[in-house]
Amino acid sequence: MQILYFAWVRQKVGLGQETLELPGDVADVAGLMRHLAGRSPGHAAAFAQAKQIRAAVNQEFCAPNHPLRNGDEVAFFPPVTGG
Amino acid sequence: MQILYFAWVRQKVGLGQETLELPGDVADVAGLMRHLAGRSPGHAAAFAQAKQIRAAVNQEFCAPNHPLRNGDEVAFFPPVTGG
Amino acid sequence: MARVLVQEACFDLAAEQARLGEGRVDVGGIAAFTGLCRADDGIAALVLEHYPGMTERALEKIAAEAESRWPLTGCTVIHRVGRILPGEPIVLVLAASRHRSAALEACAFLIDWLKTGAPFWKREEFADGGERWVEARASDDAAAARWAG
Amino acid sequence: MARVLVQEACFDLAAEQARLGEGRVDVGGIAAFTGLCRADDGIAALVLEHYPGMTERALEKIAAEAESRWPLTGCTVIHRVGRILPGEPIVLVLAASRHRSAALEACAFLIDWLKTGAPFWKREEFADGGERWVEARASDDAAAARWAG
Repeated sequence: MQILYFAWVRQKVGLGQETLELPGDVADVAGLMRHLAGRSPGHAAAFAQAKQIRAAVNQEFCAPNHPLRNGDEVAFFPPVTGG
Repeated sequence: MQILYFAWVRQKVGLGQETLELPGDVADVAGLMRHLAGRSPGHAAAFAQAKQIRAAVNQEFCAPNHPLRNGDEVAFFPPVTGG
Repeated sequence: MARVLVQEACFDLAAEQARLGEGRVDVGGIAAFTGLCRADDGIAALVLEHYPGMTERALEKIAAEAESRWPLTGCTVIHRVGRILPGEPIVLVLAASRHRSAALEACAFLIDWLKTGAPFWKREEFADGGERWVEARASDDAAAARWAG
Repeated sequence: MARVLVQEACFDLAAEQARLGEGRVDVGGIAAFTGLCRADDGIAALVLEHYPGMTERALEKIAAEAESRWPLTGCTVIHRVGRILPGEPIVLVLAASRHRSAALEACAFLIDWLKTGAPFWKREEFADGGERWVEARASDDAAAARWAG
Protein backbone atom coordinates (compact mmCIF):
# COMPACT_ATOMS: atom_id res chain seq x y z
CA MET A 1 0.00 0.00 0.00
CA GLN A 2 0.97 3.61 -0.58
CA ILE A 3 1.44 5.84 2.49
CA LEU A 4 1.57 9.65 2.08
CA TYR A 5 2.58 12.29 4.62
CA PHE A 6 1.84 16.03 4.51
CA ALA A 7 2.82 19.20 6.37
CA TRP A 8 4.55 18.65 9.73
CA VAL A 9 3.81 14.94 9.65
CA ARG A 10 5.90 14.77 6.45
CA GLN A 11 8.65 16.87 8.05
CA LYS A 12 8.85 14.74 11.20
CA VAL A 13 8.71 11.39 9.37
CA GLY A 14 11.30 12.73 6.94
CA LEU A 15 9.51 11.26 3.93
CA GLY A 16 6.72 12.41 1.59
CA GLN A 17 5.65 8.86 0.82
CA GLU A 18 6.55 5.22 1.21
CA THR A 19 5.24 1.85 0.09
CA LEU A 20 4.65 -1.13 2.37
CA GLU A 21 2.68 -4.33 2.70
CA LEU A 22 -0.27 -4.07 5.08
CA PRO A 23 0.91 -6.04 8.17
CA GLY A 24 -1.34 -8.96 9.08
CA ASP A 25 -2.11 -7.54 12.54
CA VAL A 26 -3.23 -4.11 11.25
CA ALA A 27 -6.98 -3.85 10.70
CA ASP A 28 -7.67 -0.12 10.62
CA VAL A 29 -6.19 3.40 10.39
CA ALA A 30 -5.43 3.59 14.11
CA GLY A 31 -3.62 0.23 13.93
CA LEU A 32 -1.56 1.41 10.97
CA MET A 33 -0.54 4.54 12.91
CA ARG A 34 0.70 2.37 15.82
CA HIS A 35 2.58 0.18 13.37
CA LEU A 36 4.18 3.13 11.53
CA ALA A 37 5.31 4.70 14.83
CA GLY A 38 7.78 1.81 15.20
CA ARG A 39 9.50 2.26 11.82
CA SER A 40 11.99 5.02 12.75
CA PRO A 41 12.62 7.76 15.32
CA GLY A 42 11.08 10.21 12.83
CA HIS A 43 7.92 8.13 12.52
CA ALA A 44 7.82 7.83 16.30
CA ALA A 45 8.09 11.62 16.71
CA ALA A 46 5.30 12.24 14.20
CA PHE A 47 2.87 9.63 15.53
CA ALA A 48 3.54 10.55 19.16
CA GLN A 49 1.01 13.31 18.46
CA ALA A 50 -1.57 10.83 17.12
CA LYS A 51 -4.56 12.88 18.29
CA GLN A 52 -3.43 15.80 16.17
CA ILE A 53 -3.17 13.67 13.03
CA ARG A 54 -5.98 13.23 10.49
CA ALA A 55 -6.14 10.52 7.86
CA ALA A 56 -7.52 9.96 4.37
CA VAL A 57 -8.02 6.55 2.77
CA ASN A 58 -8.17 6.54 -1.01
CA GLN A 59 -8.44 10.35 -0.92
CA GLU A 60 -11.44 10.52 1.43
CA PHE A 61 -11.17 11.78 5.03
CA CYS A 62 -11.54 8.81 7.39
CA ALA A 63 -11.96 8.11 11.08
CA PRO A 64 -9.31 6.06 13.00
CA ASN A 65 -11.53 2.97 12.92
CA HIS A 66 -11.74 2.94 9.12
CA PRO A 67 -10.80 -0.60 7.91
CA LEU A 68 -7.83 -1.02 5.56
CA ARG A 69 -6.99 -3.28 2.62
CA ASN A 70 -3.55 -3.78 1.11
CA GLY A 71 -4.23 -1.77 -2.08
CA ASP A 72 -5.32 1.36 -0.20
CA GLU A 73 -3.69 4.78 -0.50
CA VAL A 74 -3.47 6.14 3.05
CA ALA A 75 -2.45 9.71 3.92
CA PHE A 76 -1.59 11.25 7.30
CA PHE A 77 -1.58 15.00 7.95
CA PRO A 78 -2.53 17.71 10.47
CA PRO A 79 -6.00 19.30 10.43
CA VAL A 80 -6.35 21.26 7.17
CA THR A 81 -5.73 25.02 7.08
CA GLY A 82 -6.55 26.14 3.54
CA GLY A 83 -8.71 29.00 2.37
CA MET B 1 -40.90 74.88 -0.64
CA GLN B 2 -39.46 72.56 -3.27
CA ILE B 3 -41.51 69.49 -4.24
CA LEU B 4 -39.87 66.66 -6.20
CA TYR B 5 -41.48 63.68 -7.93
CA PHE B 6 -39.81 60.44 -9.04
CA ALA B 7 -40.65 57.34 -11.10
CA TRP B 8 -44.37 56.81 -11.82
CA VAL B 9 -45.36 59.62 -9.45
CA ARG B 10 -43.36 61.97 -11.70
CA GLN B 11 -44.94 60.50 -14.82
CA LYS B 12 -48.51 60.84 -13.50
CA VAL B 13 -48.04 64.35 -12.10
CA GLY B 14 -46.34 65.32 -15.36
CA LEU B 15 -43.61 67.28 -13.56
CA GLY B 16 -40.22 66.45 -12.06
CA GLN B 17 -40.43 69.30 -9.57
CA GLU B 18 -42.37 72.38 -8.60
CA THR B 19 -42.12 75.18 -6.06
CA LEU B 20 -44.96 76.30 -3.79
CA GLU B 21 -45.67 78.06 -0.52
CA LEU B 22 -46.65 75.71 2.28
CA PRO B 23 -50.43 76.27 2.67
CA GLY B 24 -51.49 77.40 6.13
CA ASP B 25 -53.74 74.38 6.69
CA VAL B 26 -51.03 71.82 5.86
CA ALA B 27 -49.16 70.53 8.91
CA ASP B 28 -47.55 67.32 7.74
CA VAL B 29 -46.60 65.10 4.77
CA ALA B 30 -50.06 63.48 4.59
CA GLY B 31 -51.70 66.92 4.56
CA LEU B 32 -49.40 68.06 1.75
CA MET B 33 -50.35 64.99 -0.30
CA ARG B 34 -54.05 65.82 0.09
CA HIS B 35 -53.34 69.42 -0.90
CA LEU B 36 -51.25 68.45 -3.95
CA ALA B 37 -53.96 66.04 -5.15
CA GLY B 38 -56.14 69.09 -5.88
CA ARG B 39 -53.65 70.90 -8.12
CA SER B 40 -54.33 69.08 -11.44
CA PRO B 41 -55.83 65.91 -12.86
CA GLY B 42 -52.28 64.53 -13.08
CA HIS B 43 -51.65 65.23 -9.40
CA ALA B 44 -55.01 63.70 -8.57
CA ALA B 45 -54.14 60.53 -10.53
CA ALA B 46 -50.77 60.22 -8.78
CA PHE B 47 -52.00 60.84 -5.24
CA ALA B 48 -55.09 58.63 -5.67
CA GLN B 49 -52.61 55.84 -4.88
CA ALA B 50 -51.46 57.56 -1.69
CA LYS B 51 -50.73 54.30 0.13
CA GLN B 52 -48.24 53.32 -2.56
CA ILE B 53 -46.35 56.61 -2.27
CA ARG B 54 -43.36 57.16 -0.01
CA ALA B 55 -41.94 60.53 1.00
CA ALA B 56 -38.64 62.12 1.92
CA VAL B 57 -38.26 65.45 3.70
CA ASN B 58 -34.91 67.16 3.26
CA GLN B 59 -33.57 63.95 1.72
CA GLU B 60 -34.53 61.66 4.60
CA PHE B 61 -37.30 59.06 4.35
CA CYS B 62 -40.29 60.23 6.42
CA ALA B 63 -43.62 58.92 7.69
CA PRO B 64 -46.90 60.62 6.63
CA ASN B 65 -47.16 62.38 10.00
CA HIS B 66 -43.79 64.10 9.62
CA PRO B 67 -44.29 67.86 10.26
CA LEU B 68 -43.41 70.34 7.51
CA ARG B 69 -41.93 73.84 7.38
CA ASN B 70 -41.96 76.18 4.40
CA GLY B 71 -38.27 75.81 3.55
CA ASP B 72 -38.41 72.00 3.32
CA GLU B 73 -37.52 69.93 0.26
CA VAL B 74 -40.20 67.27 -0.02
CA ALA B 75 -40.06 64.33 -2.44
CA PHE B 76 -42.75 61.80 -3.38
CA PHE B 77 -42.02 58.48 -5.06
CA PRO B 78 -42.93 54.77 -5.10
CA PRO B 79 -41.14 52.27 -2.85
CA VAL B 80 -37.52 52.08 -3.96
CA THR B 81 -36.31 49.29 -6.27
CA GLY B 82 -32.56 49.74 -6.61
CA GLY B 83 -29.80 47.21 -6.24
CA MET C 1 -14.14 56.10 4.75
CA ALA C 2 -16.24 54.30 2.20
CA ARG C 3 -16.08 54.94 -1.53
CA VAL C 4 -19.58 55.67 -2.87
CA LEU C 5 -20.34 56.41 -6.51
CA VAL C 6 -23.54 56.92 -8.52
CA GLN C 7 -22.73 56.94 -12.21
CA GLU C 8 -23.99 56.13 -15.71
CA ALA C 9 -20.73 54.49 -16.75
CA CYS C 10 -19.91 50.86 -16.15
CA PHE C 11 -17.47 50.05 -13.35
CA ASP C 12 -14.26 48.03 -13.24
CA LEU C 13 -14.46 45.27 -10.63
CA ALA C 14 -10.76 44.43 -10.74
CA ALA C 15 -9.70 48.07 -10.34
CA GLU C 16 -12.13 48.61 -7.48
CA GLN C 17 -10.98 45.47 -5.70
CA ALA C 18 -7.33 46.45 -6.23
CA ARG C 19 -8.00 49.84 -4.55
CA LEU C 20 -9.07 48.05 -1.37
CA GLY C 21 -5.89 46.01 -1.14
CA GLU C 22 -3.39 48.43 -2.62
CA GLY C 23 -0.27 48.98 -0.55
CA ARG C 24 -1.58 47.16 2.49
CA VAL C 25 -0.93 43.75 4.01
CA ASP C 26 -3.62 43.67 6.70
CA VAL C 27 -6.55 42.65 4.48
CA GLY C 28 -7.47 38.99 4.83
CA GLY C 29 -10.54 38.91 2.64
CA ILE C 30 -12.54 40.95 0.15
CA ALA C 31 -16.16 40.06 -0.56
CA ALA C 32 -17.76 41.44 -3.70
CA PHE C 33 -21.29 41.37 -5.03
CA THR C 34 -22.21 42.42 -8.55
CA GLY C 35 -25.89 42.80 -9.48
CA LEU C 36 -26.62 42.26 -13.16
CA CYS C 37 -29.52 43.08 -15.49
CA ARG C 38 -31.46 39.93 -16.47
CA ALA C 39 -33.54 39.62 -19.63
CA ASP C 40 -36.63 38.21 -17.84
CA ASP C 41 -39.91 38.33 -19.73
CA GLY C 42 -38.40 39.91 -22.83
CA ILE C 43 -36.83 42.91 -21.10
CA ALA C 44 -34.89 44.98 -23.64
CA ALA C 45 -33.43 47.41 -21.07
CA LEU C 46 -33.68 48.68 -17.52
CA VAL C 47 -33.82 52.41 -16.91
CA LEU C 48 -32.58 53.42 -13.46
CA GLU C 49 -33.84 56.71 -12.03
CA HIS C 50 -32.57 58.16 -8.76
CA TYR C 51 -32.82 61.17 -6.44
CA PRO C 52 -29.56 63.09 -6.95
CA GLY C 53 -28.13 64.23 -3.65
CA MET C 54 -30.29 62.01 -1.47
CA THR C 55 -28.96 58.89 -3.19
CA GLU C 56 -25.35 59.63 -2.36
CA ARG C 57 -26.30 60.54 1.21
CA ALA C 58 -28.27 57.31 1.63
CA LEU C 59 -25.42 55.19 0.26
CA GLU C 60 -22.88 56.95 2.48
CA LYS C 61 -25.10 56.33 5.49
CA ILE C 62 -25.48 52.64 4.60
CA ALA C 63 -21.71 52.30 4.13
CA ALA C 64 -21.00 54.10 7.41
CA GLU C 65 -23.44 51.74 9.14
CA ALA C 66 -21.56 48.73 7.71
CA GLU C 67 -18.26 50.21 8.88
CA SER C 68 -19.67 50.67 12.38
CA ARG C 69 -21.00 47.09 12.56
CA TRP C 70 -17.96 45.26 11.18
CA PRO C 71 -14.21 45.94 11.45
CA LEU C 72 -13.73 46.76 7.77
CA THR C 73 -10.51 47.96 6.20
CA GLY C 74 -12.60 49.50 3.44
CA CYS C 75 -15.82 49.29 1.48
CA THR C 76 -17.13 50.45 -1.87
CA VAL C 77 -20.62 50.93 -3.28
CA ILE C 78 -21.10 51.82 -6.95
CA HIS C 79 -24.61 52.05 -8.40
CA ARG C 80 -25.31 52.79 -12.02
CA VAL C 81 -28.19 54.96 -13.26
CA GLY C 82 -29.63 55.49 -16.74
CA ARG C 83 -30.19 52.83 -19.39
CA ILE C 84 -28.76 49.37 -18.70
CA LEU C 85 -28.92 46.41 -21.10
CA PRO C 86 -29.40 42.74 -20.18
CA GLY C 87 -26.11 41.17 -19.14
CA GLU C 88 -24.70 44.51 -17.97
CA PRO C 89 -23.86 45.20 -14.32
CA ILE C 90 -26.10 47.48 -12.25
CA VAL C 91 -24.48 47.61 -8.83
CA LEU C 92 -21.19 46.68 -7.19
CA VAL C 93 -20.60 46.27 -3.47
CA LEU C 94 -17.20 45.45 -1.97
CA ALA C 95 -16.24 44.92 1.65
CA ALA C 96 -12.69 44.25 2.86
CA SER C 97 -11.61 43.13 6.32
CA ARG C 98 -8.92 41.26 8.22
CA HIS C 99 -11.39 38.39 8.54
CA ARG C 100 -13.59 36.72 5.96
CA SER C 101 -16.76 36.62 8.02
CA ALA C 102 -16.79 40.40 8.48
CA ALA C 103 -16.21 40.96 4.76
CA LEU C 104 -18.90 38.46 3.72
CA GLU C 105 -21.49 39.71 6.20
CA ALA C 106 -20.88 43.39 5.46
CA CYS C 107 -21.18 42.72 1.73
CA ALA C 108 -24.53 40.95 2.18
CA PHE C 109 -25.71 43.71 4.54
CA LEU C 110 -24.80 46.45 2.06
CA ILE C 111 -26.62 44.92 -0.89
CA ASP C 112 -29.68 43.95 1.17
CA TRP C 113 -29.89 47.37 2.75
CA LEU C 114 -29.40 49.45 -0.36
CA LYS C 115 -32.23 47.54 -2.09
CA THR C 116 -34.68 49.03 0.39
CA GLY C 117 -32.88 52.10 1.72
CA ALA C 118 -31.58 54.05 -1.27
CA PRO C 119 -33.75 56.10 -3.65
CA PHE C 120 -33.43 54.24 -6.95
CA TRP C 121 -36.30 53.18 -9.19
CA LYS C 122 -36.17 50.68 -12.04
CA ARG C 123 -38.28 50.87 -15.16
CA GLU C 124 -38.34 47.89 -17.52
CA GLU C 125 -38.46 48.52 -21.24
CA PHE C 126 -39.72 45.67 -23.44
CA ALA C 127 -38.86 44.77 -27.01
CA ASP C 128 -42.46 45.57 -28.08
CA GLY C 129 -42.13 49.17 -26.86
CA GLY C 130 -44.02 48.61 -23.61
CA GLU C 131 -42.65 49.64 -20.23
CA ARG C 132 -43.32 48.86 -16.58
CA TRP C 133 -42.04 50.20 -13.26
CA VAL C 134 -40.55 47.41 -11.18
CA GLU C 135 -42.53 46.90 -7.96
CA ALA C 136 -40.86 46.64 -4.59
CA ARG C 137 -40.74 43.06 -3.32
CA ALA C 138 -41.63 41.84 0.15
CA SER C 139 -38.62 39.50 -0.04
CA ASP C 140 -36.31 42.53 -0.26
CA ASP C 141 -37.92 44.07 2.82
CA ALA C 142 -37.49 40.76 4.63
CA ALA C 143 -33.84 40.54 3.60
CA ALA C 144 -33.15 44.06 4.89
CA ALA C 145 -35.10 43.40 8.09
CA ARG C 146 -32.67 40.56 8.95
CA TRP C 147 -30.10 43.23 9.75
CA ALA C 148 -32.36 45.48 11.83
CA GLY C 149 -31.58 46.37 15.43
CA MET D 1 -20.50 22.18 -13.75
CA ALA D 2 -18.19 24.07 -11.45
CA ARG D 3 -14.77 25.34 -12.46
CA VAL D 4 -12.15 24.12 -9.97
CA LEU D 5 -8.46 24.95 -10.21
CA VAL D 6 -5.44 24.36 -7.96
CA GLN D 7 -2.49 26.34 -9.26
CA GLU D 8 0.69 28.17 -8.32
CA ALA D 9 -0.08 31.15 -10.55
CA CYS D 10 -2.16 34.11 -9.49
CA PHE D 11 -5.72 34.30 -10.82
CA ASP D 12 -7.62 37.02 -12.66
CA LEU D 13 -10.79 37.99 -10.79
CA ALA D 14 -12.25 40.03 -13.66
CA ALA D 15 -11.68 37.26 -16.21
CA GLU D 16 -13.17 34.63 -13.88
CA GLN D 17 -16.22 36.77 -13.16
CA ALA D 18 -16.66 37.48 -16.89
CA ARG D 19 -16.71 33.71 -17.62
CA LEU D 20 -19.74 33.32 -15.34
CA GLY D 21 -21.75 36.00 -17.14
CA GLU D 22 -20.46 35.60 -20.68
CA GLY D 23 -23.13 35.29 -23.33
CA ARG D 24 -25.98 34.88 -20.86
CA VAL D 25 -28.73 37.20 -19.63
CA ASP D 26 -30.17 35.05 -16.82
CA VAL D 27 -27.58 35.88 -14.14
CA GLY D 28 -28.86 38.37 -11.57
CA GLY D 29 -25.92 38.38 -9.20
CA ILE D 30 -22.36 37.17 -8.79
CA ALA D 31 -20.83 36.94 -5.33
CA ALA D 32 -17.05 36.74 -5.06
CA PHE D 33 -14.70 36.16 -2.16
CA THR D 34 -10.96 36.63 -2.38
CA GLY D 35 -8.77 35.45 0.50
CA LEU D 36 -5.49 37.34 0.83
CA CYS D 37 -2.20 36.75 2.63
CA ARG D 38 -1.78 39.08 5.62
CA ALA D 39 1.58 40.08 7.09
CA ASP D 40 0.58 39.30 10.70
CA ASP D 41 3.40 38.92 13.23
CA GLY D 42 6.12 39.62 10.69
CA ILE D 43 5.15 36.92 8.20
CA ALA D 44 7.42 37.11 5.15
CA ALA D 45 5.54 34.46 3.15
CA LEU D 46 2.98 31.68 3.34
CA VAL D 47 3.80 28.32 1.80
CA LEU D 48 0.73 26.33 0.79
CA GLU D 49 1.07 22.55 0.57
CA HIS D 50 -1.72 20.30 -0.71
CA TYR D 51 -2.59 16.69 -1.54
CA PRO D 52 -2.57 16.50 -5.34
CA GLY D 53 -5.55 14.57 -6.62
CA MET D 54 -7.49 14.58 -3.36
CA THR D 55 -7.53 18.38 -3.32
CA GLU D 56 -9.24 18.67 -6.70
CA ARG D 57 -11.71 15.92 -5.75
CA ALA D 58 -12.53 17.66 -2.47
CA LEU D 59 -13.06 21.03 -4.16
CA GLU D 60 -15.24 19.46 -6.86
CA LYS D 61 -17.32 17.77 -4.18
CA ILE D 62 -17.72 21.05 -2.26
CA ALA D 63 -18.72 22.87 -5.45
CA ALA D 64 -21.19 20.13 -6.41
CA GLU D 65 -22.69 20.39 -2.92
CA ALA D 66 -23.14 24.16 -3.38
CA GLU D 67 -24.77 23.57 -6.77
CA SER D 68 -27.18 21.08 -5.22
CA ARG D 69 -28.13 23.44 -2.37
CA TRP D 70 -28.61 26.63 -4.37
CA PRO D 71 -29.89 27.27 -7.91
CA LEU D 72 -26.56 28.49 -9.28
CA THR D 73 -25.88 29.37 -12.89
CA GLY D 74 -22.21 28.68 -12.21
CA CYS D 75 -19.48 28.61 -9.60
CA THR D 76 -15.70 28.77 -9.52
CA VAL D 77 -13.12 27.82 -6.91
CA ILE D 78 -9.44 28.62 -7.48
CA HIS D 79 -6.89 27.89 -4.75
CA ARG D 80 -3.23 28.71 -5.05
CA VAL D 81 -0.41 26.53 -3.72
CA GLY D 82 3.30 27.21 -3.26
CA ARG D 83 4.87 30.40 -1.94
CA ILE D 84 2.57 33.40 -1.48
CA LEU D 85 3.67 36.86 -0.33
CA PRO D 86 1.75 39.26 1.95
CA GLY D 87 -0.85 41.19 -0.04
CA GLU D 88 -1.17 38.43 -2.64
CA PRO D 89 -4.39 36.47 -3.12
CA ILE D 90 -4.64 32.86 -1.92
CA VAL D 91 -8.12 31.73 -2.86
CA LEU D 92 -11.00 32.89 -5.05
CA VAL D 93 -14.59 31.69 -4.80
CA LEU D 94 -17.34 32.86 -7.14
CA ALA D 95 -21.03 31.94 -7.18
CA ALA D 96 -23.52 33.17 -9.77
CA SER D 97 -27.30 32.86 -9.66
CA ARG D 98 -30.52 34.44 -10.85
CA HIS D 99 -30.97 35.76 -7.31
CA ARG D 100 -28.56 37.54 -5.03
CA SER D 101 -29.31 35.55 -1.88
CA ALA D 102 -28.37 32.25 -3.56
CA ALA D 103 -25.13 33.74 -4.90
CA LEU D 104 -24.18 35.29 -1.54
CA GLU D 105 -25.02 32.22 0.52
CA ALA D 106 -23.30 29.79 -1.84
CA CYS D 107 -20.17 31.96 -1.84
CA ALA D 108 -20.05 32.01 1.98
CA PHE D 109 -20.73 28.26 2.09
CA LEU D 110 -17.91 27.49 -0.36
CA ILE D 111 -15.25 29.47 1.49
CA ASP D 112 -16.35 28.23 4.92
CA TRP D 113 -16.44 24.65 3.76
CA LEU D 114 -13.17 24.58 1.89
CA LYS D 115 -11.38 25.93 4.96
CA THR D 116 -12.17 22.69 6.80
CA GLY D 117 -12.87 20.22 3.99
CA ALA D 118 -10.03 20.48 1.50
CA PRO D 119 -6.48 19.18 2.08
CA PHE D 120 -4.36 22.33 2.15
CA TRP D 121 -1.81 23.24 4.80
CA LYS D 122 -0.26 26.65 5.41
CA ARG D 123 3.26 27.19 6.67
CA GLU D 124 4.29 30.69 7.75
CA GLU D 125 7.82 31.87 6.99
CA PHE D 126 9.16 34.74 9.07
CA ALA D 127 11.65 37.45 8.21
CA ASP D 128 14.09 36.03 10.79
CA GLY D 129 14.17 32.65 9.02
CA GLY D 130 11.80 30.92 11.42
CA GLU D 131 8.76 28.99 10.29
CA ARG D 132 5.51 27.69 11.79
CA TRP D 133 2.66 25.52 10.57
CA VAL D 134 -0.65 27.34 10.89
CA GLU D 135 -2.94 25.57 13.34
CA ALA D 136 -6.56 24.80 12.53
CA ARG D 137 -8.96 27.15 14.27
CA ALA D 138 -12.11 26.22 16.16
CA SER D 139 -13.79 29.26 14.58
CA ASP D 140 -13.33 27.72 11.14
CA ASP D 141 -14.91 24.46 12.29
CA ALA D 142 -17.81 26.46 13.74
CA ALA D 143 -18.24 28.42 10.48
CA ALA D 144 -18.36 25.19 8.47
CA ALA D 145 -20.72 23.56 10.97
CA ARG D 146 -23.31 26.32 10.30
CA TRP D 147 -23.93 24.68 6.93
CA ALA D 148 -24.18 21.08 8.18
CA GLY D 149 -27.28 18.97 7.69
